[in-house]
Amino acid sequence: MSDRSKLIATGKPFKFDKKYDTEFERLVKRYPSRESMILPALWLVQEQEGWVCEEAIGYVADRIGTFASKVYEVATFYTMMNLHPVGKYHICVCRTLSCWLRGKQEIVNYFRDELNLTPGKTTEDKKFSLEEVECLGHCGSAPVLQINGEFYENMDVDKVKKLLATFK
Amino acid sequence: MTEMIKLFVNGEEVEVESGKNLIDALEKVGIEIPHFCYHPALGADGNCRMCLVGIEEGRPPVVPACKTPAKEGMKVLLDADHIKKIQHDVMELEFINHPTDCPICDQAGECKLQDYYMKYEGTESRMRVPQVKKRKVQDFGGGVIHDQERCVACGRCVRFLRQITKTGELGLVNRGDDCRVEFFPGRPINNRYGLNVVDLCPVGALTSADFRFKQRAWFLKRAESICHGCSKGCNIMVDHNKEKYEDDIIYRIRPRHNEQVNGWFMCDAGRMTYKSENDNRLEECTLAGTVRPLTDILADAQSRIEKASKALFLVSPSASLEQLVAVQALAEKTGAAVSAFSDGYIVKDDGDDFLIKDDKAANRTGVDLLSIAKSRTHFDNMAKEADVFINFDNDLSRSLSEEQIGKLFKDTWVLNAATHPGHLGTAMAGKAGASVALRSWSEYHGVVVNCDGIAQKFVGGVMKNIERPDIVEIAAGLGSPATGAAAAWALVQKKIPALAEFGSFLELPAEGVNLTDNEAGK
Amino acid sequence: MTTLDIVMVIVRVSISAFVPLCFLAVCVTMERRVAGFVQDRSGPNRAGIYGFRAGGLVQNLADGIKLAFKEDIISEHVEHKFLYVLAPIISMAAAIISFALIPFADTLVLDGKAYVMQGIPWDTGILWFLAVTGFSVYGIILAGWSSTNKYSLLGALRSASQVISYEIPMGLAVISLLIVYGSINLSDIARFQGQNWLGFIPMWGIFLQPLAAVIFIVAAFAECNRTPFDLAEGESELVAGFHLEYSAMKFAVFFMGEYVAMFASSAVIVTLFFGGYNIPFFSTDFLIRNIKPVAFVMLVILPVFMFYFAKWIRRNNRSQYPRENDPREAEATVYIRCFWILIGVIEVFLLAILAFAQPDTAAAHLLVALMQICTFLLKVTLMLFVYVWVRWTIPRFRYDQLQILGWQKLLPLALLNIFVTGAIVVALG
Amino acid sequence: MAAKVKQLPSRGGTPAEKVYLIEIFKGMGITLRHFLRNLWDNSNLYVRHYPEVQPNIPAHWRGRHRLLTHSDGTPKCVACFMCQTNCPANCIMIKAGERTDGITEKMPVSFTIDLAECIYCGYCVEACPEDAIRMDTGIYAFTSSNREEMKIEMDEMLSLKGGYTEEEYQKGLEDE
Repeated sequence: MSDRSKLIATGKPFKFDKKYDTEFERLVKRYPSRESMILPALWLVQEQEGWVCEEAIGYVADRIGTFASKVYEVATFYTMMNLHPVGKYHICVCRTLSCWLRGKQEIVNYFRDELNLTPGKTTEDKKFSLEEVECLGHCGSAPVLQINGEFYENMDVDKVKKLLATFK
Repeated sequence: MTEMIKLFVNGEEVEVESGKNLIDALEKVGIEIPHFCYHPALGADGNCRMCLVGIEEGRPPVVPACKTPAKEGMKVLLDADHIKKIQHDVMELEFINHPTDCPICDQAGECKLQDYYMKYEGTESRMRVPQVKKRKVQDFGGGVIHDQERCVACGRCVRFLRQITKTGELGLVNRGDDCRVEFFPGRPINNRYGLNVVDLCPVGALTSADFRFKQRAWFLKRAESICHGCSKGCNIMVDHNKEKYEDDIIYRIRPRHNEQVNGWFMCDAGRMTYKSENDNRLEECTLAGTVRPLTDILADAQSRIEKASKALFLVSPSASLEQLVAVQALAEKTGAAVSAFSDGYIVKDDGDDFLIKDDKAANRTGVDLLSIAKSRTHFDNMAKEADVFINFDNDLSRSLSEEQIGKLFKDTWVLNAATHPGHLGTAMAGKAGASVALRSWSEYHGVVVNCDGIAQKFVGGVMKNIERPDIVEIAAGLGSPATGAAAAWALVQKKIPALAEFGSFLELPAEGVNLTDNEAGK
Repeated sequence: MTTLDIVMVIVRVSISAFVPLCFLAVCVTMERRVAGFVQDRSGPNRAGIYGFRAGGLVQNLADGIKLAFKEDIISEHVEHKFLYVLAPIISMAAAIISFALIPFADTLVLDGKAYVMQGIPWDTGILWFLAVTGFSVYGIILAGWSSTNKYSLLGALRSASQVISYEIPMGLAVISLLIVYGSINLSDIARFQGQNWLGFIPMWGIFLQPLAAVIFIVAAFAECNRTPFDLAEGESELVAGFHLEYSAMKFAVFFMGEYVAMFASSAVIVTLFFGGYNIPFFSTDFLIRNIKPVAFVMLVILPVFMFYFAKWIRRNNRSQYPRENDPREAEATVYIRCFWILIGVIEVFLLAILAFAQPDTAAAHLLVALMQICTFLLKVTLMLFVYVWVRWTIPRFRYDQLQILGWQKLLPLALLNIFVTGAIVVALG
Repeated sequence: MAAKVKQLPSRGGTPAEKVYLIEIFKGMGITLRHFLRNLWDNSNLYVRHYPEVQPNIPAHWRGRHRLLTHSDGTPKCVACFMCQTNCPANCIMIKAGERTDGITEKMPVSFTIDLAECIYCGYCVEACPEDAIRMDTGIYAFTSSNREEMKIEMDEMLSLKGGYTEEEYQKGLEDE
């Protein structure tokens, strides 16, 4: 596991777009306490920006009215929160037992050889970024890839090759 | 009286107070259950798992003592093999990433990890993989230095800042073995109670930048005292030490637990009051600009008081009851006026609803109890009449400007007995009079009454190389009937009957005597 | 009073006053060298003047100079400064004058006039010694008390009670002696011991009164505060005891007083028990009558003795480690030459006596007196050696042991000795 | 392993011994024998003729202290005060401060040993967790004309070199 405590600041103030603002206001009413909004709000940030920057966390904390450190805790705890910019296609490779046994490493190696992409990195054209994640919960159909929220099951190098072709 | 219940610890019957959790209840009767994250002021968190105890014939069989209330007939196991193994394993886990830098760690000597290692583990590490490296010296703001590697992630600091000060600067970020305490970038600790996290930290992860590397904990001598920084009267422990060939100096001030006054905490400003005890102290006794022995000065002052048409004594609202009474008795004998004028000690809107008070005088309630006048008009009138003025450590420069002081005592002979220079401002510096260097509160014993009317004793353990007199001694030297600490205490008892039952001030209970119901309230 | 009378007074007084002081150097050197040799060390052997070390004597000189020039401190807490300064003077003075009544040669007859060879020709004899040494403890008590120091006071208290305890057996031992000698005059006592018993055993006190001798010697050790009875100093318990607060010359005076007292009590022991100035088997009369043979024998013996003495110096005065042109050998050569010159002078003297002197003349009397003085000093030196020897052999007593020895052992023994002696004297008529 | 205790028969009980004198004379006989032997010929004294004959100092001899340095010349000492804590003579005085060279966080600002008070017990060497102080300089004689000069400072102790090679020192530790 890696240290996620180093946040990246964009230098620009963060603000929800109008769409996400209304979404936030809608969601906030669903919860008995405003603090419950931390996770949904972070999701909204990630939807808007693709990743969560330092300013965003501060913004979310102020918006909810809680301690920034609390939002910070949540953002660093959940690895689904991208704390650094990702490419257009954010590829998550499950690295937990079943997927590993069923050949996750070949897929990772393929990315390395083909796109010069190693886990935690983004390609230079900002198109792909790769990440190894913990169990995605589809062990029955390992190995699993998750790309921008979509699941791709029973993967192997050939399938990945075809898949990538559709993205280009 | 709280209700008592009986339970069994390791098969032996123990009687404890009900309504408490096992850690607190058993600690009262001297049985220690190891714990990191639990703190009586912060409540149970249950994350460290060190306080797991066995419950015989119970469900579940192993419970965290911090979250388990003591119940009648409970059979607690502390030294069973499986409990020992749990403690051993928890300790081993804590040590996986803990750097062994006790030699440079300020906490060494008062560190729970050290203590528990010696008590519960004591084996060599089995880890052969490199430890997780984290940041070493991190400034948390507010004078707190953080060492992430030493942290055991108990979260006491986080909970203190969220529950007590409600500022929540710190959070436990990341997870697993990367978990660490951090503040959100740009929002470091910024409150007036921040240094309490240093005391709360059971290990050396949070250290005080002020105390850092100054002295090792085991060299420090402790004196149970009362903070003189404001009228709250927080109970403190004065940690001082006299290095070879050097003066006895205070290295730090820590809060001492007293539930009815300050709980477990104190403010940062109070902690820093030790600096003025160490530095910039008045050292010499002078008479008309030349250094003279104290006896000469007192003899001179005494003859002047006798000749004077009117003398005025100004006492400090931070002085102890004994000192106040000694000066008062002296004034009664010589027909002098006593004032405790000290408007400048009150700093408007500085206080809060926790520990910091507006009034920066430690014993104003005591002044009121002894019915010493403290109004501006009384002081002004008396000052105009008086031709001898003796200031007993009242920092008049707080209340009046230099010109005002100079004007008031233009033709008056002034004896300034003070702990620090500048109490009468620089205007008085050139004036022919006398000045006496006094002992400060860390050097004498006494009793002060705080803003809530709680009389508390304090013990001064610091022994400076330069011997200075106490106000009681000076008053006695000027002819006060209170010839010593014991005589002064007897006078205090005469004036404040609520204290009459205590033969000496040392017999006051540690938690103080609440005078509000009878004396202070009238 | 003739000129001779005055000269003789000066001579006697100066001998009894200055000999103890001169013997200080001997005492101290002996103390150090004997201590060294007993412990297989070498003792002081470095301090020297141009390489001449005089067997450690120069070390004493150096120490003396050091003590004389040290800062003389009187602590501020000493309230009675006069008594504080007086204390060492008392102990020194008492030690010196206790020697005053000791005869160091037989009565000298010059021009038909008899001169008693004592510092003060007085009849009080041994009582004087007992009185004056008893007085010396005042010095110690005053020192201990006026120092305002608990260690000093303890030392002084110990010393006081120790002296009280040991004066009694000492006095009782002397009583049994007096029964035998029939006089308290030390000159009479010394002359009495000049006789021979059955012709070949000298009638010395040690043979007449062996028990009294032991008791007296032990008590004398205690009176002098010498090991094993030096509890007044007891450095392991009392730092330095009564003289803890003293420095420089005042300390030196205490120090010298101790050695002078040791010398004086050695002299008394010699006088009481070891025949005083008497040369064994040869009475004064015999020597005066046979002055020529005596001078001749000495004429022969001295060079022989010197020959072996020179060999001894050669053997022992050299460096014990490899060294080129060993300066110590040169030093030894100088010593040997000096000694030979001295012997030569004495030889010339003896030759003159042999050639010109007749028996029973002033020259004969003087020679015999000189021989007796030398004998006396030799005996005293041997007794001093015993003092030193005991010191470096026997550890210090514990205080209760000291008192038990004094009161439970020595006192009954002394009393017993008086009764037995008295009974025998009465029985023999 | 049980300690090896040699039981000695107690002395002084027999009547002959109770009459002190016999035993005293025996003892005096022994001392006299030594005295006469040495008086006769003093070449057998058990004395080293120092300073002409210098002693051979073994590697585990506790001489004057030195502070060890890292290879870059910075002190190994981290100012943990262990030596000061253990010092029975109370002769070590340390003042600690921040360290900026990145090796650790703490280092001594001043490190003073009062050699006039030191009893050379070596506890400081044993207590040191960093092997930063040693007494292996082999310097056993040092004097000064006043007390102040007997206090040695950190710079002086850092500049001292060990009197032995590392192997000799380690072997000396084993011999000890």
